[in-house]
Amino acid sequence: MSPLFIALLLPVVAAVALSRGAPLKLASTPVALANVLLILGVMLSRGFVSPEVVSHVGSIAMLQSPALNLSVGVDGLSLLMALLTVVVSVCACWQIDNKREGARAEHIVAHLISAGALGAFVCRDLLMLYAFHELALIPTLLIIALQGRGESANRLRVAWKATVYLGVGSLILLAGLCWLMVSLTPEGAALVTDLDSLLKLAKEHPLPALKQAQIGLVLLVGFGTLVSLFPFHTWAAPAYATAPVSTAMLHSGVLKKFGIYGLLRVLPGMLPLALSQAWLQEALCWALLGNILWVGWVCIHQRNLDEMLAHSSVMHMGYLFLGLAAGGAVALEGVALLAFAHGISIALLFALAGRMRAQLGTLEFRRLGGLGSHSPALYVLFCFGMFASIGLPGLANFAGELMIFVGCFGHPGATALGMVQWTAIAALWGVVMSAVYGLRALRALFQGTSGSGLFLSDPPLAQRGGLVLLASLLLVAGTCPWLPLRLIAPAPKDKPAAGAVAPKAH
Amino acid sequence: MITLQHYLWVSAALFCIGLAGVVARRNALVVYMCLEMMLSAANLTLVAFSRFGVRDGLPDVNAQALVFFTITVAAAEVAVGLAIILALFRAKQRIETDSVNALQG
Amino acid sequence: MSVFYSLTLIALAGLALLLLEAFDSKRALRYARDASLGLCLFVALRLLTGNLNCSSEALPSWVSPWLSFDPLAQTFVVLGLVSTALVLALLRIGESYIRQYTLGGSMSEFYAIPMIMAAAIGFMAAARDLVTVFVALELVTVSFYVLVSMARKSALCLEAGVKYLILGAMSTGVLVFGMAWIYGVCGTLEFSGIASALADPQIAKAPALLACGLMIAALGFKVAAAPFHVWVPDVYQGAPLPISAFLSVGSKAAGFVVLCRLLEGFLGAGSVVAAEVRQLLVILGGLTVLLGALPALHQSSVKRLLGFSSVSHAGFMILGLSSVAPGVTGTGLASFYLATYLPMTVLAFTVLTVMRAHEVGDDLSEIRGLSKRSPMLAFCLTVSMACLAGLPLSVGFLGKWLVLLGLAQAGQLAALVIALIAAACGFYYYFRPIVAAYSSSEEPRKAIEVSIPAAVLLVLLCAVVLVLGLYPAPLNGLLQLTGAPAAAALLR
Amino acid sequence: MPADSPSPSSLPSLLLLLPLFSALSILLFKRLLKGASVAISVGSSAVCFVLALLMLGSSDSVTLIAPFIQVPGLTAALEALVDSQSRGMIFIVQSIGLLVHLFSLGYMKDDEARERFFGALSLFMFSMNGIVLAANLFMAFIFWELVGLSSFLLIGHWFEKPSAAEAAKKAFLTNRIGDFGFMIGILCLFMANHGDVSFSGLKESLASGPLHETARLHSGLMFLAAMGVFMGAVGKSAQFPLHVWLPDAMEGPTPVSALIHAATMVAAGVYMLVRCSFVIEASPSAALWIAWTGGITALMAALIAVRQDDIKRVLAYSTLSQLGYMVMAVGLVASQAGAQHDSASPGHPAMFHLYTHAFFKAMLFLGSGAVIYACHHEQNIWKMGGLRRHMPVTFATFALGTLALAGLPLTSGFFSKEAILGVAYEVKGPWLAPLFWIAVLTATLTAFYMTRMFCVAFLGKSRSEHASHATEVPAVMALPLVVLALLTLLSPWDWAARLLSAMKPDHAAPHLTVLSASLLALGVGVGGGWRLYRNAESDPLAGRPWSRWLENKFYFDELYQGIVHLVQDGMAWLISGLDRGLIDGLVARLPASIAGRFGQRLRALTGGQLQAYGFFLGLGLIWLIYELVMVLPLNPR
Repeated sequence: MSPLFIALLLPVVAAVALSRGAPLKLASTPVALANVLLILGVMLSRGFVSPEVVSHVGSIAMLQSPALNLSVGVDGLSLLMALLTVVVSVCACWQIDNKREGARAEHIVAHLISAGALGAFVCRDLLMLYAFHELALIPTLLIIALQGRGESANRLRVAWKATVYLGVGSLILLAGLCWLMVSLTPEGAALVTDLDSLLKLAKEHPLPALKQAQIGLVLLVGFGTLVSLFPFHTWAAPAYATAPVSTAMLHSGVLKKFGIYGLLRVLPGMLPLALSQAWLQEALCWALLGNILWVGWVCIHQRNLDEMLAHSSVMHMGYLFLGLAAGGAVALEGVALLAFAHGISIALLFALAGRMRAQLGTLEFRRLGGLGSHSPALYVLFCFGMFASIGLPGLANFAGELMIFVGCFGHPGATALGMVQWTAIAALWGVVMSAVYGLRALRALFQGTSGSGLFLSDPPLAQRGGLVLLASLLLVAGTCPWLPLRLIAPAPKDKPAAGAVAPKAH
Repeated sequence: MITLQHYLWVSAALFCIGLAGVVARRNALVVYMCLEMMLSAANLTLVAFSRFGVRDGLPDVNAQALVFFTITVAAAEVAVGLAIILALFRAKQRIETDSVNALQG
Repeated sequence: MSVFYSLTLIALAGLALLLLEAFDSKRALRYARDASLGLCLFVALRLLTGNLNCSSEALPSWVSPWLSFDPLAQTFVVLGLVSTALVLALLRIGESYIRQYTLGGSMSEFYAIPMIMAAAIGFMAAARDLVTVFVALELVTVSFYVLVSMARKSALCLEAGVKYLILGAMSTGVLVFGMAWIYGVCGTLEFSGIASALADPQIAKAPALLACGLMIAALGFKVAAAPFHVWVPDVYQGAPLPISAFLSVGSKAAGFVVLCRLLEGFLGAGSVVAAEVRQLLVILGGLTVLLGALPALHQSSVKRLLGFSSVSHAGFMILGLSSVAPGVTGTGLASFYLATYLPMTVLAFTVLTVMRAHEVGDDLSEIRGLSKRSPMLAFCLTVSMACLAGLPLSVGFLGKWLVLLGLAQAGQLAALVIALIAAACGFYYYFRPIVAAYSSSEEPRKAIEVSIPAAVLLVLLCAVVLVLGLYPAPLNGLLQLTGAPAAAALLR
Repeated sequence: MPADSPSPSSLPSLLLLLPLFSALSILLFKRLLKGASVAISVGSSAVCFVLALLMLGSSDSVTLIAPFIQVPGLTAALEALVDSQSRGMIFIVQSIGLLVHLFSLGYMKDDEARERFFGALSLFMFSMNGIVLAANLFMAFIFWELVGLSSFLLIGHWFEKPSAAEAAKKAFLTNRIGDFGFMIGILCLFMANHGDVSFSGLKESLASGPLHETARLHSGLMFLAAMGVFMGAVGKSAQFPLHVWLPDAMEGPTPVSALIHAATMVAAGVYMLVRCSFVIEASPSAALWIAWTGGITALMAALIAVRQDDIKRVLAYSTLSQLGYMVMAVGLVASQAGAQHDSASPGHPAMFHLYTHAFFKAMLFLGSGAVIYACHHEQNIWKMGGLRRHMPVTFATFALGTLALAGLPLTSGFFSKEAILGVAYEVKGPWLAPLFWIAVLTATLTAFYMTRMFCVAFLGKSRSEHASHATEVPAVMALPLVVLALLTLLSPWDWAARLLSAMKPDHAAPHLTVLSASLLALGVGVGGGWRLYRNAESDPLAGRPWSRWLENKFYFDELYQGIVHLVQDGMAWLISGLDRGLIDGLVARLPASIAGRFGQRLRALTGGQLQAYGFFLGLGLIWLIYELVMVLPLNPR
C-alpha cells in the first residue's frame, strides 16, 4: 500500500472527524502537519532519482472494463505540487480563527480542498486527476456561498458565478480529456485512461498535428477556465476576494495550480505539436497577454487590498501560460517552479490580508496607512509576500519567471523575434505593472501616516508560525532555486554548461 | 377485393381520429372514449395483419391473442380510469380536462 | 428455488396484504408490511448472490415459452425489487402525512400494489415476446394510475392522477399500434423473431421504421423521453413523495428494460433500421437532456426539480443506449446508469419524505436553514444532489462520463456538446437546494428529529452512494449486459 | 573572519556573504540583536574594506558562489568575476561604504529605527558587491534588482513621512522600467549567443562566434540588445528620461544619498555599460543613442541645478549631470570602436570619471549631510550662510569638492573631465560632433552652480537662527570627510590609479583646444557664480521666465504625473470597467442569460394544460415518425 493513500486519506478522515465534532485544535492543524511530514518522508525515501521516475506507486481497481484505476504515484512534478498543497494546507488551517463562528466548517473545507488537490496531484490516471480536482472545488464554492464576506446576496452571486464558470470549464475539460483519451486509444481497444500508458501511446503513435491542436484548444479552454485564463477569468477575483481566508489561500495557492499541472502533464507529453500550430499559439499568446496586461491594468485600478491580491493572482497566471506557450524544457520547468512559488506567495499574502481585515475591519487603501510602525513583523512578512509576487530576485517567484522568459528566448539559432518573443517582451512589461500595484499597496497600507482610529498589532508568536513558514519557504526557494529544481529538472549535462566559463588566466 | 392495405388505411384513420379526439376534446369521458378508439385501431391492425399474414396456410393466432389481451387490459384501464374521473368529478363537479391546471411551470 | 416462483410469491404477498386489511389489525398489518419489504429484499439478495435458479429448466413448462431469466432480466428483476423495497420503506416513513389525504386513512393499497408491480416488472424484464411485455407493462402502468391518484383528498394528487391517466392511456394506444405494426412487419411478436426479421435485407424499410418509431415513442413516454416527457414534472409534483420516487425508478426501469430488449433487435447485427434508429436515439437523447435541464433552472419546488432531473437523466440513458463504445454495450451502459441513478434519486426523495413528514415542504424557501434543523438531512441532501449533478468520484459521475465517452467515440459531437450544456446547467440547479440547505434562515425553526428507520435508510443509501462512487467495481458487470435475443432463441 | 588570511578565490564569496549575513540577521532579528546590529553592520563593512584591499592584490579569477539555476538549457549561476575593473570598483564601493557607515554612526545616532537603517545598508553593500562581481548578465540582473530593493528601503527609511514613502516608490518603479529593458537586452543576447550570457563568453562570441554573425547580419537584434542593456543603465544611473527618481531620492538619510545616489548605485549603470561596451560597439546606432542620451542628461541636469535651493537637490542634479557625462563618454567611445578604446584595455574615460567623481561627490554629500546635521535638518541654502566660520573642516572639504567638481586643474575632476572632453573632441561624424560643445557648456554650468551653492551656503552672513548656531560635527562624521578629501586629492595620480588599473585610461596627451575649452568653462562658470552670488541675499536669477522652467525641472514631474494619471490610472479605470462590463458580460452573463431565457420559455411546454400536453404528445409522435421514416434514411451517417 502506497503511503500516498494515507496522505490522501488523512485530510478526509480529519474532515469527517471534525464534522463529527472532534476538537479543532487536535484534529485540524496537527493532521495537516502530519501530512507535511508524510510528504517530506515520501520525498526523502524517494531520494535523488530522475524526475521522470514514478515512485510510491499504488493502485485500486475501480472498473475493469473500461479499465479505470485509482492509481497513485509521484514523480518530481507531482511531489513538488504535493509539497505545495500540504504546506499551504497547514498554514491555512493555522490561520483560521477558531473562535469565529463557522470556523469548524472552514476547517473541514480546508481539509477537503487539501485532499482533493493532493489527489489530483498524485493521481496517475487522467480521469481520476480530473475527478479529484472537481471534488475539491465543490466545498470551495459552497463555503464561499455560505461563509464568504459581505452581503449574502453578493457572496451568493459570486459563488454562483464561480460555480457556473468552473462547472462549464470542467465539463469542457472533461470533453477534451475524453477526446484525448479516445484519440490516443488504439482502434477497437478498451479505453486507456492511465497517464503513463497514454504518454507511451502518444510517443509511439503521435496524433496528426492539426488534431493535436484541436484537442489542445479544448483542453486550454477547459484547464484555462480553471486557471482563470483570459477571457475566462472574471470569476476568479471576486471569488478570492469574497472567500474566507483559508479558502482563498488554498484555492488561489493550490487548487488553481491544478489546471497548470494538468496542462504540464498533457501538453508536452501527449500533444507536443499542438502549439506548433501557429493559430493556437497565437491565440494562447493573446489570451495570456490579456491576463498579464489587461488584468494587470484592472489590478492597478483596485483600491482594496484583497481585490487587488485577487486580481494579481489572476494576472500572474499569465506567466505560467507564457511558459506553456514557449514550450521547451526550461520554460516548462519554470512553469512548475513558478506555480509552486506563486502558490506560496499568494497564500502568504491572502493570509496577511485576512489577518489585517479581521483586526481592522477594512482593507481600503484610502482609509489605511502607516501600519508598518505598529506591526513591524506583519510589515516584514507582507514585504516578503509582495516582493516575491512582483518577482524580486532572492524570493521564490523570480527564478520561475526567469526560467520562463529565458525559455521564450531559448530557441538556439533564432535570430529574429517571433510571436513568443514579442509576447514575452510585452509580458515583461507586466513585471513593471505588478510593481506598480504591489508598491502602491505597500505604500498605502504600511507606509505614510497612520489612519485614524485603526490599529494593527503583530500577532503573537504562536500564530506567526504559518506565516513565517511560508515566508521562509519563499526565501529558501528564492535563494536556492536549485533545491526545488532538483525535483523537477534533470541534472545538467556533464559538458561545460553555457554561462559557466572556466576562469581564464591573464 | 379488399386487401391488407384497405384495413391498414382504415385502422390508421381510426387511430388518427382517436388521437385527434384526445387532443381536441375537453370532456374527460369523451377523451377516454377516443383513447379506446385508438386501442381499437390497433386491434384492427393486429387482426388484419394476422388474417393476411398466413403461416403454414393458417392465420397466425399470436396476434389475435394479443388482441384479446388488449381488450382485457383496456377494460381494466377503463375501470381505473373511470374511478379517477369520478373522483375528479366529486372534487371539482366538472370533468373538463382544463379544470386541472394547478400543477404547472 | 426458482426466480419465477419467488416473483409469484411476491405478487401473492401483495394480494394477501390487501386481504389482511379486512381484518383491521393494525399491528398485524405493520408486521405484514415489514415482512413484505423484507421479502422483496430477500429475493433480490438471493438473486444477487446467485442462489435463485434462473435457468429455463427451472421454469414450469407452460411458462418457459414466455419468460426467460437471462442476465438482463435478472438485473432488472433486482432493480425492480430493490426499488419496490425502497418505496415500501419510504411509504412507512411518510405514512403519517400520506394518511391525511387518503379516504378513511386507508394505506393498504399503497403497500400492496407496489408488491404486485414488483412482480410485474420482473416478468416484464424476463418476457420473451411483446404480448407478455404488454400485459406486464400495463399491469405496472395501471397500478401507477392507482397509486398516483390514491391520495384523493389532495387536489394535486388527483390532478396528477388525471393527467397521468389520460396521457398514459394515450401512450398505451400508441404502444399497441406499434406492436401491431411490428407484428405486421416482422410477422412475429417474439424478440428473437423481431431481431432476425429486421436483419433480413428483403424487409420493407419504411414500415419497419414506422413500427420502430411507434414503439420508441410509446416507450419514450414511459421513460420520460422528450418530447413525451411533459407529464413528468406535473405528476412528480402532484403525487405523494414515495410514489414519485417509485415513478422515477420503477417506471423508468420498466420502460428501459423493454426498450433495451427491443433495441437489441433494432440495432442488432445486420438490422436494416439500425443506422436510423441509432441516430434517432441520439436526437431524442440530446433533446431530452436539454428539455430536462433548461426548465429545471427555474424550479423552486425540489420535487418538480427532481422531475425535470429525471427527464434529463433519462436523456443520458437514451444517449447511453445509442453507445457503440468498445467494451461497453448500449444496454449495459443504460443499465449501469439506471443502477447508479436509483440510489441517489431515492436518497433525495427520502430526505424530502422525512421533511414532509415533519410538515416541511419541498420548496427552496422551506429548505433554507435545513442544516441547522437537521444536519443529517442537509448532508444527505448534499450527497444526493452532488451525485445527481454528476460530481466526480460520486456514483453519478461514472455513468455520465461513460455516456459522454461513448458519444465522443461515436463522433456525435453535437450531442456531446448538448449533453455538456445540460450537465453544466445541472451544476446550477442541483446546487441551489444545497446552498439553500446550508444558508441561514431568519426565523428560528424547530429541529427535525429523524426517526430511527428513516435514519437507517438515509445512512444506508448514503453509504451505497459514496462507496459505489469510489469503488464502482461491483457494478462493472452491468456494463457488458446484452439482451441477447439470439441466445434466448437457443434456449428454446 | 577566520584567523588566517583568506585564499584569493574565497574573497569574492566573503565579500558577498558577510554583508548578506549582516543584512539578514539585522533585518529579521533586530529585536533580539538590539544595539549589536549596528556593530555587526559596521564591522562587516570594515572587514569587507580590508577584503577589498586584499583583493586589489589578487589575480583574475572566476569563482562559482552558488548554482542558482542549473538545468539543461539554462545556467544562471552566481559567479564572481575578479578582474581589474571589478577590483577597482569594489575598492570604491567598499571604501566609500565604510566611510558612510562611520558617518552614519554619528548622523543616525538618534534615529529610532537605526537597526533597520544599518540592516538595509548592509543589504545594499551585498547587492552592490554582487553587481560589481557579476560574471554573467543573469547574476548582474539579480543584484541589479536587489540594489533597487535596498535603495527602496533606504530612501523610504522614514516611511511614515509621505514624501519619503512616495520617493522610495518612485525610485523602485522607475528602476523597474529600466530593468524591463535590461531583461529584454539580456534575453536578446541569450538568444543570439545560444544561451551564454557570461561577459567572457559574450566577448568571445562577438569576436568570432554566433554574436559576430548576429552583429553582421541582424543589426536590429543587436540594436535591441544594446539598447536593452542601456535601458537598464538609464534606470539605474537616472538618465533622461528616467532621471526623475534621483532628485526625489534625496528624501532618504543623507549618508544614503552619498553612498547610493552619488558614488555607487547610480554608477552601477555606467559600470555595466562599460562591462558590456563590446555589445554597444557592435551596434553603432545604439552607441549614438547612448551618447546623446548622456549629453542631454548632462546638460539638462546642469541647467536645472542652477536654480535649485535645496542643498541636496543641487548635488543630486549635479550627480545626474555627471552621470550623463559618463554615459556620453561610453557612447562616444563605443561609437569610435577600435579607433581609440580597445575594450581589452581596462582603462575607460567613463570609469575614470566615475572613480574620481565617486570620491568627491561622496564627500560633497557627506559635507552637505554635516551641514544639514549642524543646521538641524535645514536644507535650504538660502537659510544657511556663513558656515565657513562655524564648520571649518566641513568648509574646507566642501571647498575642495566644489573645486574638483568644477574641474580646477590638478584636482581629480579636472583630469577625468579632461579625458571625456578629449574623447568628445576627437569623435568623427556630424551626429556626434555637437556633443563636445554640449560637454563644454555643461562644464561651464557645473562650475557656475557649484560656485553658487558654495557661496550661498558657506560664505556671507548667516541667514537663519539654525545657521548662526551651527557647530562643527563630531569627529566620527568629520573623519570620513577628511579621508575622502585625501582620496580626492590622491585619486587622479598614476601611482594611485595604477593599483586600480581599470580606472585610468592610458591616453594622456591633452589637446590644446580641449584644455583651453575646459579652462574657459571653469573660468566663466566660477567667475559668473562668484560675481552673482558672492554677497547675494536672495537669488538674482529668480523671476525670469526661463528660470521658472529650470526651477520646476522642466516640468518633468508634472508631465509624468499627467501621463501616469491619464494613461495608467485612466486606462486602468477604463479597462476595469470593460472587464466587468464587456468581458464578463460576453463570456459569462450572456450565455447564462440565454440558458435562463430558454429555460423560462421551455417552462411553457409544461404549462399545466392537459390538452396542451396531449397536443404536444401527438405532435411529438408525428414529428418522431416523420423524422425516422422520412428524414433520417436520407441522411445516413
